[in-house]
Amino acid sequence: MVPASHYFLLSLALFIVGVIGVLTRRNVIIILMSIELILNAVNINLMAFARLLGSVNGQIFAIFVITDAAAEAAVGLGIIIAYFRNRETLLADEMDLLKW
Amino acid sequence: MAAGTTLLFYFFAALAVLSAIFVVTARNAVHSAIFLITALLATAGIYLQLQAEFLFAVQIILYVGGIMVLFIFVIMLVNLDVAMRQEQFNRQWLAASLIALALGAQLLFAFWLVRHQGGVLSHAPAAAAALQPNTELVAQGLFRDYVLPFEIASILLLVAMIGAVVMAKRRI
Amino acid sequence: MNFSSDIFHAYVFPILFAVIIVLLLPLLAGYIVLLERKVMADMQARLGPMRVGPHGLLQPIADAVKLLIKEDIIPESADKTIFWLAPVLSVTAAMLAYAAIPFGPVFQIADLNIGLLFILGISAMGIYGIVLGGWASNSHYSLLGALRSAAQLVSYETAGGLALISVLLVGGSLSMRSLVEAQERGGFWFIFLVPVGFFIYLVASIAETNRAPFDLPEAESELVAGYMTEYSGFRWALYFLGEYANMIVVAAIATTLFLGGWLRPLASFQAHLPGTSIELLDLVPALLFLGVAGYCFSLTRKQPVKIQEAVMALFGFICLALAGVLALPLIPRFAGLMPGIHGAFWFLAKVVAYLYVFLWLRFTFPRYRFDQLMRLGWHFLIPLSLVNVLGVGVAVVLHQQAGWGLGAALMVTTVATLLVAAWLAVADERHATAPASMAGGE
Amino acid sequence: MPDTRTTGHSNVTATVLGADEIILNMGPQHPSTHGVLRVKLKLDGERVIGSECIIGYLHRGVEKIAEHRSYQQFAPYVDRMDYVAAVSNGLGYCEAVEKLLGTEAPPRARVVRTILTELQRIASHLLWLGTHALDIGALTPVFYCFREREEILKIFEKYCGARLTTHAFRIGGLQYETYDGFEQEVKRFCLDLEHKIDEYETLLTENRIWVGRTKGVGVLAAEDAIALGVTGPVLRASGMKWDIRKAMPYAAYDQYEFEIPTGKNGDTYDRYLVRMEEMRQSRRICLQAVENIPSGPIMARIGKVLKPPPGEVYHAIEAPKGELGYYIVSDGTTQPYRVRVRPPSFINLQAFDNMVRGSLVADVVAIIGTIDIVLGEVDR
Repeated sequence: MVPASHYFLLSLALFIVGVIGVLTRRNVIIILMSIELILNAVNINLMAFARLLGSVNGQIFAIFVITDAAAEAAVGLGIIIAYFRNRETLLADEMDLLKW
Repeated sequence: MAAGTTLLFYFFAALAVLSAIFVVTARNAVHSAIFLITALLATAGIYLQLQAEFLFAVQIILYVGGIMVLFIFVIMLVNLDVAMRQEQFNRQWLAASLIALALGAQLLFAFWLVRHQGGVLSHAPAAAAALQPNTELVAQGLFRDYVLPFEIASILLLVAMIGAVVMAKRRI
Repeated sequence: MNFSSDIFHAYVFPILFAVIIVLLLPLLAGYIVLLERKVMADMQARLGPMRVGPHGLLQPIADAVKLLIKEDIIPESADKTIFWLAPVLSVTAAMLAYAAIPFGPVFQIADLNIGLLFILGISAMGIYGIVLGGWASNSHYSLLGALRSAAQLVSYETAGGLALISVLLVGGSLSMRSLVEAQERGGFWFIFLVPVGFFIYLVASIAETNRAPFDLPEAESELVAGYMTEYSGFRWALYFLGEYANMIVVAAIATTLFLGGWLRPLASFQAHLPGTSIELLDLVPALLFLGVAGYCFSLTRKQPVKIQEAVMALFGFICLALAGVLALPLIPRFAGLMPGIHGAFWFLAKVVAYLYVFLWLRFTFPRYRFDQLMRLGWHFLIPLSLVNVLGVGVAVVLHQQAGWGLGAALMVTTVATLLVAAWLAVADERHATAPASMAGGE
Repeated sequence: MPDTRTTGHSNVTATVLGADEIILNMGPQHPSTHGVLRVKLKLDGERVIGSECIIGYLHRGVEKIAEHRSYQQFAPYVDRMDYVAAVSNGLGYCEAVEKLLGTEAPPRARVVRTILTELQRIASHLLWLGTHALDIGALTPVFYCFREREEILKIFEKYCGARLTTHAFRIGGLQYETYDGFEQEVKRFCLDLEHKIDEYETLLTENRIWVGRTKGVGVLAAEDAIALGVTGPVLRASGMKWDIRKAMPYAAYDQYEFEIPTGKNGDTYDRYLVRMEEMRQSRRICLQAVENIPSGPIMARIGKVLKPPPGEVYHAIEAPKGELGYYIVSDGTTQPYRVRVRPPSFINLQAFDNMVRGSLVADVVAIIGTIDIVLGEVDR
């Protein structure tokens, strides 16, 4: 049996990788993908606790997280397309129209 | 059998972490997406190992078959050749690693606290049968105990759908 | 997972069966191509392949050899890794789905309790083979074909999935095996209970496998060969294999969910051969192959060359052997083999019949235009499948709560669904004649 | 951001102009441009906002060759223009030269010419139907069409020994007498054809997908058609009842009853219906003609060396694709001073831009098909 802490550590590792991705990448699409990684790390945790406690609630919560991820991806990618069409860049640090 | 599934966990965990690192470091967005898909599949494997078959299917159908297709679609629609020639990383790596370290330390501390005070982490895991039959249990939870959140989630999706259409449409 | 403690049942048998499937699938796909060409030839008043082997019976092997020894071309500006990966993904996704398909009560690699979801999820991954292949080729034809294909797959998977949900409501399980068993218990195949669902799935499955009249991604006259344009030789063969494997998968899903899986047609017709306990209909498989064998032997004499005669006779003997295998369970001593052997026969027979419909449509219909295809999907099939799910749900509630007979309740809701379908069709027609507006986005 | 991306293909290059507008190049090596037509399409997304046909890839200088050949020597060359309707080309040329000479072919020759030309019209329309349906994705009609076309080609082969570029007629009449059983074979073919045409119509006419792909696609209004000089089925589908066989009868057409089918909307579907009906009418003409082939000579007395008097003549016939005209100037020698051909495909192709604007990329293939071009004739 895998100790519960290993799930936690795996989730932690994915989370940190995701955070670093969000903070260091310039391409917005990859930033969005890193956010997906973070959400995924959360899901692993939820799932591990669901197993640990023998309760299905964690899995249900994970479903909501996935729903959220889907919504985020749809809107986020919609914004990216709209932005790319207007400014023709995908770089987060060039999206500085509000930075005055 | 138990040894087999344990091994599988470490295999999937290693796969997930490695691909996650490649997601963040790959220069090409399509490669990033492929590594993300691998990471998601590995996570799905871990779900399976955690007796969450329904979530395994949801993860593959929704995440891999839906969301990631969307990502790849968008990457292909926007012009990659230009993006490829640009610098892919900003200069915040120091700040980023500090923040990541801080967050990690915080989580580890929380983990240590829970463990130290004899929280759930020290419990023996529940019987494997507790989550079976998985699909039925999830359905009952979703449609009986959590109907309101479920409906709210549907509205969220509806809003996201309309939002995405509005954003992506050229001329409304 | 239902892991049995019996090591043989848990590991050896599934692995053996998986190996058999992986080995046989290319051959099967090759012979489906031959069947397709022969059927096409027949419908088009010509002979089709006749040269390699008698009546082209060895054509698939010749084709495979040709593809294998062709030069392997990778375009200069292609993304080499992904170019390599894409066809492999395509085939892998198609083949993985076989893990949960019950080819009979015995022949199934794993009876997953989320079997259907597993198959749907795995087939959804096939899309990556197409999209990545199209992208990696770095060609406009390929990319356009890939994007079209992805849009098409995503749209029609929704309709197809919803059609399957209507079956799940009636069958009450996600396991492929218990769905068939539910049909056995109910005495009716689900096609009779949810006919609308079956037709939605039929259309959606044709679109999902990129077959005519929805074969836009590879519309030869417009986009050359779509995402496969830059592929040649073995890689192309892999795509081809993936495509045909996928066709078999969708046919197998339809067979399992709508056409009663491995169940014999007319299960209630139990007339016996006089004086024995053999049911008349159980003779059909053996007699069929006996007939085919006889036909092969009758053709043997007409072959122009000695070697053709030999091959023809060989095929006759193969059919004879198969007839023998199918007749074996009729002997009381081996009656235990009946469900396995005859189950597999009926299952495959239904799969082939379903595929025949695919071929028939392909050679009869012109091709849809992309916006028309999207309109059909989004304006007709998806609303209809939602209404269908609603109707079936209402029928199940009426059955469980109000005590109606399931068949009667479903008949009422089916009629209602058909009315909605008619209304949708009329509304769609009106929309289509209105000034053209692009449906389906990009 | 004018970023130009080109692929390794010779037959497709696309220039990305902005986020929306791209220029797509189809051909000259494209499976559905019916030969070596090259089309440059300006696209807004999937919609065509402009087009340019680039022709000349099959130019062989046919008109120039004519100036260095005697009148008889040039006759086989015209077969190579519209190579799927060689008999019609030959008829137009022979009649033009006869007009220049001031003679006429004997009645028997004229009737036989009519029969063969009408058979050629059926063959040409069959080829068009098969390839057009194939372009739109129907795989089967092409084989049915070729099955019947084969019968026609067999008749040609029996008559003059050639199937495609037949050189069936001579200036002044015919070289060969009809073979034994010619009438019966033509008659049998025509009687068979009736239900064969019904067979094609079963596959296509009321098929929802076919109607969806062709109705309202490539609409050409009657006034545009006239302004662009479009002739033949394309013009008739726009509602104009114009057919040279009726308007200025040649060969033996004035002896037979037939209708001129017209369309209403001028779209691809109407052009399809018009051509289908034309096949029926051609069949009708053939049936009337074989019933009563006059006896008599098959060749007018024109002598072996042709020296038409100086002058010029324009003679047009209704070829399967439209008005095929020959303008011949004679300077009194054995060789024409100038031959100018008015090829129907070339003129009809002008309407392409008009028809294709505002349609989708997938329709371009259908529209190229519906004009029924033969590049041999467009480029000459």
